[in-house]
Amino acid sequence: MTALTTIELVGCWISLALTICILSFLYEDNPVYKLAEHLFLGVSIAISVVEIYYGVMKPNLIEPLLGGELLSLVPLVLVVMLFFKLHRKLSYLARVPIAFIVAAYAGVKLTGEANANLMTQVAQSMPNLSQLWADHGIWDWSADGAGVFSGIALVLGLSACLLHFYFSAPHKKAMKYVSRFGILTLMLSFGASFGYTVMGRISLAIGRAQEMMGLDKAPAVAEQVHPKTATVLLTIAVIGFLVVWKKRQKTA
Amino acid sequence: MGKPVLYVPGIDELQDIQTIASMLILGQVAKTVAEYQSEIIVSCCIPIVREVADEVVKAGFYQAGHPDAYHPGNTRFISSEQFAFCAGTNGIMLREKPATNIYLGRFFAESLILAETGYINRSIQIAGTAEATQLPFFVAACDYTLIGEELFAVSAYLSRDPRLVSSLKASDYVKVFCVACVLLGTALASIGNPIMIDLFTIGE
Amino acid sequence: MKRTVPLVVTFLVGMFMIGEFFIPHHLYRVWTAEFLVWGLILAAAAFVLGLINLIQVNLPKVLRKEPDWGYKLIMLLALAGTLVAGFAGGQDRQTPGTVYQWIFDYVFVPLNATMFALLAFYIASAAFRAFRARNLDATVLLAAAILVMLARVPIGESLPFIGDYLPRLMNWIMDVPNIAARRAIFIGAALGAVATGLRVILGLERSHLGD
Amino acid sequence: MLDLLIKFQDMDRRWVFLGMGFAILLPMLANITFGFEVDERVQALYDEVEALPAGSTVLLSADFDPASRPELDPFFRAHLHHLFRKDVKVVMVTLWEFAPPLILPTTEEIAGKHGKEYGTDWAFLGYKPGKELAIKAIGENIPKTFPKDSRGNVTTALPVMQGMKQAKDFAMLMSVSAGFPGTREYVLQIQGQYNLKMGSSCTAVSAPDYIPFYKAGQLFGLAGGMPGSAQYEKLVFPDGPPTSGPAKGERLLATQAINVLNLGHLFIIALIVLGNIAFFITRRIEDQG
Repeated sequence: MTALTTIELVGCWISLALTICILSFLYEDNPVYKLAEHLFLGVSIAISVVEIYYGVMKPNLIEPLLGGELLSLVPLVLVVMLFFKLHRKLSYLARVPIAFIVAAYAGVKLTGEANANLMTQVAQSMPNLSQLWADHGIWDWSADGAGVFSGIALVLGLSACLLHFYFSAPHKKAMKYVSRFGILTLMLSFGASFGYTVMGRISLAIGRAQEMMGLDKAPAVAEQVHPKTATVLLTIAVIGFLVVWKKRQKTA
Repeated sequence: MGKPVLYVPGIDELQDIQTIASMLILGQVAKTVAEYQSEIIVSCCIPIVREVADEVVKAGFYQAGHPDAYHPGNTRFISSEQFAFCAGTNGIMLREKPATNIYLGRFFAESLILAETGYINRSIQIAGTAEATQLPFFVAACDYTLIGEELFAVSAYLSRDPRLVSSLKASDYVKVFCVACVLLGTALASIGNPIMIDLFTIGE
Repeated sequence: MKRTVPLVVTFLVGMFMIGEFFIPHHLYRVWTAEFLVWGLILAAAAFVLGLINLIQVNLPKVLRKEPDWGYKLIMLLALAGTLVAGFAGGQDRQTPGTVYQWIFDYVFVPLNATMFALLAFYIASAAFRAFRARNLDATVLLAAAILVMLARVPIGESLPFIGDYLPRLMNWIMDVPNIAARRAIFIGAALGAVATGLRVILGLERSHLGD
Repeated sequence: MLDLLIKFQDMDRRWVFLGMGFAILLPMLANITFGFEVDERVQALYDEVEALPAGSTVLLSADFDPASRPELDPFFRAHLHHLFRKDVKVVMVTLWEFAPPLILPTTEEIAGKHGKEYGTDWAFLGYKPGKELAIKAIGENIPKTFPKDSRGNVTTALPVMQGMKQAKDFAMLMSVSAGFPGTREYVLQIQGQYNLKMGSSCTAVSAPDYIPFYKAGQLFGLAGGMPGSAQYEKLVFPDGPPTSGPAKGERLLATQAINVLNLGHLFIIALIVLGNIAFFITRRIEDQG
């Protein structure tokens, strides 16, 4: 590993400082967090614009136009019409490109959703119960509880959830019980989803903690940055600032 | 009274069906807000969604008879980066203190940060999305949550447009048809006849 | 005119895109692909409008020195600075050592990741507050969450008696009731999407056109 | 007593935050380690990659951002080592605007360590916005969607792109996906239509969403979240952090992180359980009085 430049070293420290600024939001909204927040907004928008320019505008519009591709005049006209949104009187012209883009997606989604979400999901929800019986019996622990019971539970759970969202008639009599079963299935799924998600969220914090302790870098690099020292010093600085700020707020 | 309503139409493009449903509901919400002579802040993640939301809110205020109360600076483009958008929207919640937060549309991981910030702000929170991964968080942190297709149903219901309501009814019938197919298909598959499965399989 | 043209465009483009599914001809694909690229260009161009809105909203606040104007100024400066660095860097902006890449690595990455990491804390407080066994629904929610949380980590697997069964039970919940619920949401959402898509293409749904 | 219990139930959430902070930091400072098993979905993913013949070409869509880096970057690194080790060629694209600065340096580094040439052994076609539209376009015509690669070369002139016009021309499609657009959209838009062989590594949050696709055979394998990445690391590097060869210096961060997950989970479970005990006792006392 080569030595880091001063700029890179400063960068590593700034990166840690910004991390701590955002974490200070856990205490409450404060000037340090606001600073980081606004910096984030400005930088993120600029990066979006730059990447969109090089990712789309340049290769798909500007270069073909400069290369004399006449077909590219059509999207150019659409773009110009979109910009009429800014004109007080002619803003209705922007409706044409908006109509175009919405229709293009709507058409794509229509077939995509119908195929993958509707048809495939329905097709996958018709288990062969006699096959399940032959392979697993009622309930097979060694195959995560596969078997006839699970097959039936899947079909009934799915049906009940779908019928819970039946809007045309009030849920009375038998429908009440079906709907109730549907809600319980939904709750089971939501709870499981929540529990499953906890892991991902903690993982994110681990990533930050790894950086604060220098574990994300090669050892030779980490030695130059002194991440632990930086973290401790910067944390003390931010906490010190918060204490002063709080005191001032109280006196004011 | 006097405190604004914050409306977040999700973070997906205009072309997403959930965003379109959200825009339709936004029209109704804006109209109601205008009738009470209150303010509505719309926080957008996608530039083109902001442009449309702006039109929708303007139309809502116009219909309520208060076109003068409409304020274009209240429909804002925040950032197209998910968490920058989230930070910016948090900022609105903390500093402009809306009384009600409405999250309708397609949400991802930012859902819980938004809903929790709204919760400590003691705002009334209404959420709705068809994004299954985020529903648990809205259910945990909001006062009311619309689940999945309820989001589409609300927009059709609020519009009171018979053509939209009828499409709702049509999807209900398809739903029952799907349930019938699943039950029948399972029975047939179990006696070794995969005809229903084949019927629903495309492109192989 | 103001209303008819957008509606006609919607109908023709939408129908054409749907048609691709039924007419798998090579030439047809060429045209739908072209349309999709145009859609990309339009979505990209809208960013200019977003930028203008942003400046319209924030610049006056800075000039009038409204509360928090200093922060807005920082935002606008960060925006301008990063834009300059990006466009000055051109095609090579992402090579190590450029200003743009520096901003990305040392400003954007930590801010983004830490904002996301706040969720680790929020999920704990949300779980603590919301998961109380107030009624049957809440109890089911809570039980499923605890079971999955335990089963997800190696420590759960090493518990006596139930350790072996925990991951299997979790897999069962994820594979059976969870899939049942999710499929129902998928199917419902697909129906909603198809219905709304058709309403848009047929011109019944015009909210996006500011009607 | 009652007061205390009620207070506990409504305690300031900042105490919860503090506790969570400790739960994350403690195991990192104390260096506690636990073992773990490889699940069937990750094994299936590994086996499928392992079965690729040398010289075949894989389409890799790396769709993640800094925020999801801790979960997905370890998989991404291990996967690149795995592919290059097997002499498989890689064509990489991304649908996330913030991905290129993350994935490009990593790929350059790992390809370099394996002695792979840009253009012949791997290529990065760049970022394409448009979400589903971009995916659809990748399914239909890649050179048209990416006329030039990230270095400004004409895509059709790259040796690695010879004979590769559509997604279906590749030996497999691997989606490293932090959410939308990602695995789900690939499956919806093009996997079914072209019957692509597709695998996925995703965040823990998306995993339950994608399991139906795995069950339905639309995905051949799935590595979910930090544990998925750790398990894949374990399969690719069975002897722990490599000390020699091209992968020398890999720190296997996901494997490290799995220890922290244990304590974090236990902390939240303990909170919920204590909260409920307090809730029940309060309710009982209130019912009696």
